[in-house]
Amino acid sequence: MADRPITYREALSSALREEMRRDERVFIMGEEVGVWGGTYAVTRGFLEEFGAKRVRDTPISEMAIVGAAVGAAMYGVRPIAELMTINFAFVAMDAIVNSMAKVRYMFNGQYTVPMVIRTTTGGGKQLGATHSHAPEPIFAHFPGYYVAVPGTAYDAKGMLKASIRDDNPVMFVEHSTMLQRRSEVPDDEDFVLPIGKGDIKREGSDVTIVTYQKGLEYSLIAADELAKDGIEAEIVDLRWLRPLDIDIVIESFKKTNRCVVVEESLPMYNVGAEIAAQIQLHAFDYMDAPVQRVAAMDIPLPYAGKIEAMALPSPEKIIAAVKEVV
Amino acid sequence: MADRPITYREALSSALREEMRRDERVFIMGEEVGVWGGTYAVTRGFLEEFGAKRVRDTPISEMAIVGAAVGAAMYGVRPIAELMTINFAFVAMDAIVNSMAKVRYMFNGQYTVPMVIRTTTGGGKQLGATHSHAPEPIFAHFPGYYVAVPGTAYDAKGMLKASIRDDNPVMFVEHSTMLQRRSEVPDDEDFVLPIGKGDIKREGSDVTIVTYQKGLEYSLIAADELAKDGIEAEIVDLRWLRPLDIDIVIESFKKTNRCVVVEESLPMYNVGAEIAAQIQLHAFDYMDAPVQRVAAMDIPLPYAGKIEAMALPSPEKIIAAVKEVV
Amino acid sequence: MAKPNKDTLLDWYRQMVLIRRFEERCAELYQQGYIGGFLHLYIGQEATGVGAVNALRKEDHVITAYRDHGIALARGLDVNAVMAEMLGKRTGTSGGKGGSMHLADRDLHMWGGYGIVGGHLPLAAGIALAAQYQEKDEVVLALMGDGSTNIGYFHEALNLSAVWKLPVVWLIENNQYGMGTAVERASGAKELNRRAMAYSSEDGSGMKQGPRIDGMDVIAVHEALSEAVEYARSNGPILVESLTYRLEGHSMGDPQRYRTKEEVEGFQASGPIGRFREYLLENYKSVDDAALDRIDAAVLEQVNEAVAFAQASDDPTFEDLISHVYVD
Amino acid sequence: MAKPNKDTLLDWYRQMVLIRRFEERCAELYQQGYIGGFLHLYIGQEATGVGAVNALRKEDHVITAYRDHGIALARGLDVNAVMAEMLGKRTGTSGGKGGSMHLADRDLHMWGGYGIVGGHLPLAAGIALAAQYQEKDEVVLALMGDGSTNIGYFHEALNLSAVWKLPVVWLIENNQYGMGTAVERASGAKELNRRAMAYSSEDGSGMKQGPRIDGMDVIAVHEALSEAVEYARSNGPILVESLTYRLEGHSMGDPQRYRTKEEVEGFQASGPIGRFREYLLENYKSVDDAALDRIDAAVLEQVNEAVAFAQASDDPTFEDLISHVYVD
Ligand SMILES: Cc1ncc(C[n+]2csc(CCOP(=O)(O)OP(=O)(O)O)c2C)c(N)n1
Ligand SMILES: Cc1ncc(C[n+]2csc(CCOP(=O)(O)OP(=O)(O)O)c2C)c(N)n1
Ligand SMILES: [Mg+2]
Ligand SMILES: [Mg+2]
Repeated sequence: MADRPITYREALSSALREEMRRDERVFIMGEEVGVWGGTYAVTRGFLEEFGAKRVRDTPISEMAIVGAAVGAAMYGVRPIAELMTINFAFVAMDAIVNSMAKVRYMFNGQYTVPMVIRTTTGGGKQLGATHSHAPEPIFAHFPGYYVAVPGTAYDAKGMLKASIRDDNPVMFVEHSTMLQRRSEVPDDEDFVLPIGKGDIKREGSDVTIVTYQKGLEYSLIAADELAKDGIEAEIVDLRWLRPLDIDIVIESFKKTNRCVVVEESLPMYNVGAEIAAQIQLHAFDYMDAPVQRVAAMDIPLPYAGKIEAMALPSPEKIIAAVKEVV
Repeated sequence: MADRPITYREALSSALREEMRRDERVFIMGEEVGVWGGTYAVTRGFLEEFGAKRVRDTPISEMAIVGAAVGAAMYGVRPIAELMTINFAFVAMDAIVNSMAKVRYMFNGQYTVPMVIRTTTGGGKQLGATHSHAPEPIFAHFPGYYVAVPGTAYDAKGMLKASIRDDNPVMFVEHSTMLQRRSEVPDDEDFVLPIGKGDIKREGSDVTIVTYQKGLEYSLIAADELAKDGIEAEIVDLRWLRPLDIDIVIESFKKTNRCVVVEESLPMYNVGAEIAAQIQLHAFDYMDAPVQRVAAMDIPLPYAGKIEAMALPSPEKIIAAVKEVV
Repeated sequence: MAKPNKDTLLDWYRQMVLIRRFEERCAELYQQGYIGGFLHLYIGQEATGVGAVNALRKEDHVITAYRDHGIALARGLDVNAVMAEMLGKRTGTSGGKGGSMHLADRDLHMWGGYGIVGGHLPLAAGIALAAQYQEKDEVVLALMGDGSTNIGYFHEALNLSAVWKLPVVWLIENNQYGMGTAVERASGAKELNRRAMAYSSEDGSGMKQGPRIDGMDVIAVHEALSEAVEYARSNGPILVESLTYRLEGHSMGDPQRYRTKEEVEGFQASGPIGRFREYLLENYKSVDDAALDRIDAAVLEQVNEAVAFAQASDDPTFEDLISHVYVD
Repeated sequence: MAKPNKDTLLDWYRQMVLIRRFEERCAELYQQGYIGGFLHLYIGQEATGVGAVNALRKEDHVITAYRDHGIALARGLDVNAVMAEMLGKRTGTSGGKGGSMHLADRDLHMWGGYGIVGGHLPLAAGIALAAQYQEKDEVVLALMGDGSTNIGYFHEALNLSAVWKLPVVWLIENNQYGMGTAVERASGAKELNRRAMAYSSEDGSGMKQGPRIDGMDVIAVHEALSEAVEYARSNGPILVESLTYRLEGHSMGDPQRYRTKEEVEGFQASGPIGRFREYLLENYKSVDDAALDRIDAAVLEQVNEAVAFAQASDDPTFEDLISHVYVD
């Protein structure tokens, strides 16, 4: 079937719509998913098509949104619970790490929890300290569910469909500044991507940039700049923080012998730490330089746009980090 | 003044008692801190000595316990908020990372939040999946407060007093299986330890073991075993996960050129990752082997004691990891 | 609702004695080191659990907190498997991975005990939602302690159930303490069924405020819960408060500084089992001490067998340790 | 409580107009790209904010959510500094680091706007606790939206205030929607002051259920809140619900699919400022259109000055970016 260029938003919408048409057990619940059409307009028109039974507006009750989705999933339906942004996942943290993640294990496999938490991440929009988190690594710390971080329309669609179809819980983290990004997506209702597989977004031989989402966007820009200086970066898009596709990272690293990890989250106990630790463990003899990390600064994000930008990763910071290692 | 061997529990109790006597603004609030005397008997006798105004039993309302402590601290008193165990910190996660951590920054320093969250961590007590977390790394991910992880009575006392006296919020994480451990502690009401300083708990030249709390206990046992094989381990007790004393780690590593990080938390996006990443960055030329990590297995903990033990770090696992690097 | 007949009542008696004997043995096994972790006894609350669970249909659902032995046994979970779970054995209801706090049986629609206070309440709402979504005529009985009514989970779950008219009976087992904290020291409302008013409107829509019932009287509990269950089936959520008492400590090793011996003894005297025994002897000519003693003896036998079964069972293996984190 | 005199009423009028003009300018500045992030306008709710905040003593406290411009201005925060904060300037109330959602002034006991729904409610309890602890005779006014009454924070904070008898006036600004969700689609109780019953007992102890008031009438709000504030000062917590209406979208760029134009226009007609203006003209001979127009003009001038001040101010620096994460 033909590919079609669509936006990241359309990718999400069409993934949801197709899966809801395919499987009656799939439904959506969350704040403003229905009448409003989704804070980011991803579910616009859904209430009209699927009705209030399957597109359920909720009170502002994140603990209950996640917890009720867990209970519903245990009893045979397939909820997609929306947390408006990942900043509001903290109030639901216990429901995520203690209920969603553990009911299967704790009861020795008696229950299956086929649910998805959809949420959006990302700073850089002048929303201030409490609304600018990109805390994916701390959610990926816990076993019992998967963590998806798609960075293109193609990935968003294939990964969301895979997440909905999978019988494990998935925390599906979208990026709020990438909704208008466009890419070619197969026009195929059974287009699903494998869970836990990263992707090479650019081939190169001089350095491996390991990244996802906003970092991917910036890394692609940086790579074009670097190419002008004759530095060819290979960009590994992790796509999932759990399961983590460390093989694709190591394979690329064995070719380039150099690595920069780029992410939007805070600089400690993060993705860069995990990747660097695994590279030095699994590819020690291939290391020509230490792995460098580019992340947000170790501060809350401020409102004022000019200084907020200083705290976040940028193509310039990536280029500087790459120049440290090559 | 003379040193006196006391238990970790006595260290905590006496630190609290001394600081409450010293400063009227200091008070305790939390579940079962008063009439019960503290779930771990740390505040036994406090209600009698200080009265119900300063030793405040609360409802089971962790979000409010932390949030109210933040508000109270902003208005000039110095609450010590107790979360019975760190497993219950998840329900208070938002109050920790969005309120406690950020009110100072967000309002440009108008407010100061001199509070301590006391809590206990640790698995291995057959409490099952939801009650056996050791998630310190995810709390240390966020700036705006400190994270203390004392592993001896001496440290517990000096660090808790420092935390209470400091004007920044501190998440003070005690270890529930170490309450009976004894060490010499100065009999001095002004004994405080510096915030953010690690400590060498054993000198050695062959390998650096970086660890804290339960990992410290096991590492000391492992080191004695290793010494029998002629391997002298230097043990760096981090004591704080934030600020992280990376200097003491790097200094030791430059001497031993080998490192194992030992912790009780989950194996990904954890302390071992951060330490390994920083070592390869700051001491690349000193690395004779990759940094190894010992942590819990990547699963929730089960109830059954026999299999629970398999999932946790042990002296044997530490010895095996050390033997990988030397 | 038809009055329960004698055989039914005798079966409730059996269940209550089973719970009591089962837990007494558990306490011993804990002291002997066979049971680890936390052990929260239900002793004193048997009338509430048995009366409430027996008000459900087979296809209805039950979910509770960590003080779950009584609920599991009343729901008919296999006594051997429950005991094996207590001992952390492969043959346990959760293969030894759950332990005392996490007893569940999917087939019997016993959705588990849960350790995080209030954490199971939104799950209860979710199960009810799934039932409603799948157009099943089923009710969820969600039990909780008095202390758990103060956590955010309670509020969000109950409110959601009111907004969505979910078929849930919220049953507060008010045993007067959350650990060492008496109800009135933790709750702005002393009467906990008042909480329902926060989720209903002046016009009567929303959560129904159910009664405060004598939770030491199994028949009264059964009657009230039968009504509540049928109310929920037709109309949506209802909140009931059962006044009961925990005769043992919160869990093993509770120094119980928060109450007097006299207070405990007062409740022991009017314990739910003795009271029900007397009721049976007084009201049924065909029931005599010997008949009830026979039930007691059979139960004791069953518990002994369960212990033997559990002790003879295998420990879980490394394979078990790593399985069921994910669906394969 | 003495009836407010004419000058006081005129000052309230001035505050209400100030809020309106200030926000109208903010909306423009947002469209022009000078203000970023979220911008939640208070337009339509001025009577509630002005009536309530003016019921406080100077030493009392106020705290609210992200819809905080009206509260900050009513509390007397420097208009220049507030506008500078909107524009993210160094001279802003939070040095540009807080923005629209996080207006605060420690000296004026305005403890801030907060972005996480319900997150500020336990802080309010904590400020009241600190006041009580320090034996200060002060009250905390904690404002919140209707939508925020459904989150766990609300429950835990209000219950705690009842248990500890904290001097808090909990004021729900029921503007009928939480984003696009009408109250009755999110809450089991349509009358939100019913929530108080969950934190009080049959004997009347615990949280006091305050009235539902006409939040479009500044005098009615002031009267009810004055009573509530004095109640809280002497007795402990009270919950009041103010019925009001948000005339603009939830924040900038709200497509407003959830309500009709007619509904909005209905409320616009009876807007709080026009209504108060009419009241003043009718009831005070010495107040005429010209007098009120002069106030309007002075306010407009002040807002223009504030914009000029803000635009002339410096951006924060890298030093600002990294300062105040910790106490040095
Ligand atoms: C969120 C959370 N906070 C604290 C605890 C510790 N804890 C376990 S049981 C309990 C008391 C609960 O009391 P109640 O709800 O009355 O139930 P009961 O034990 O009386 O059956 C507490 C505080 C917990 N498990 N979870
Ligand atoms: C915990 C949390 N969940 C969701 C949001 C997103 N959000 C911001 S405002 C809002 C609606 C709040 O409505 P209400 O309390 O009625 O206040 P209003 O906006 O009407 O003043 C929502 C859902 C948030 N900020 N915090
Ligand atoms: Mg109780
Ligand atoms: Mg509202």
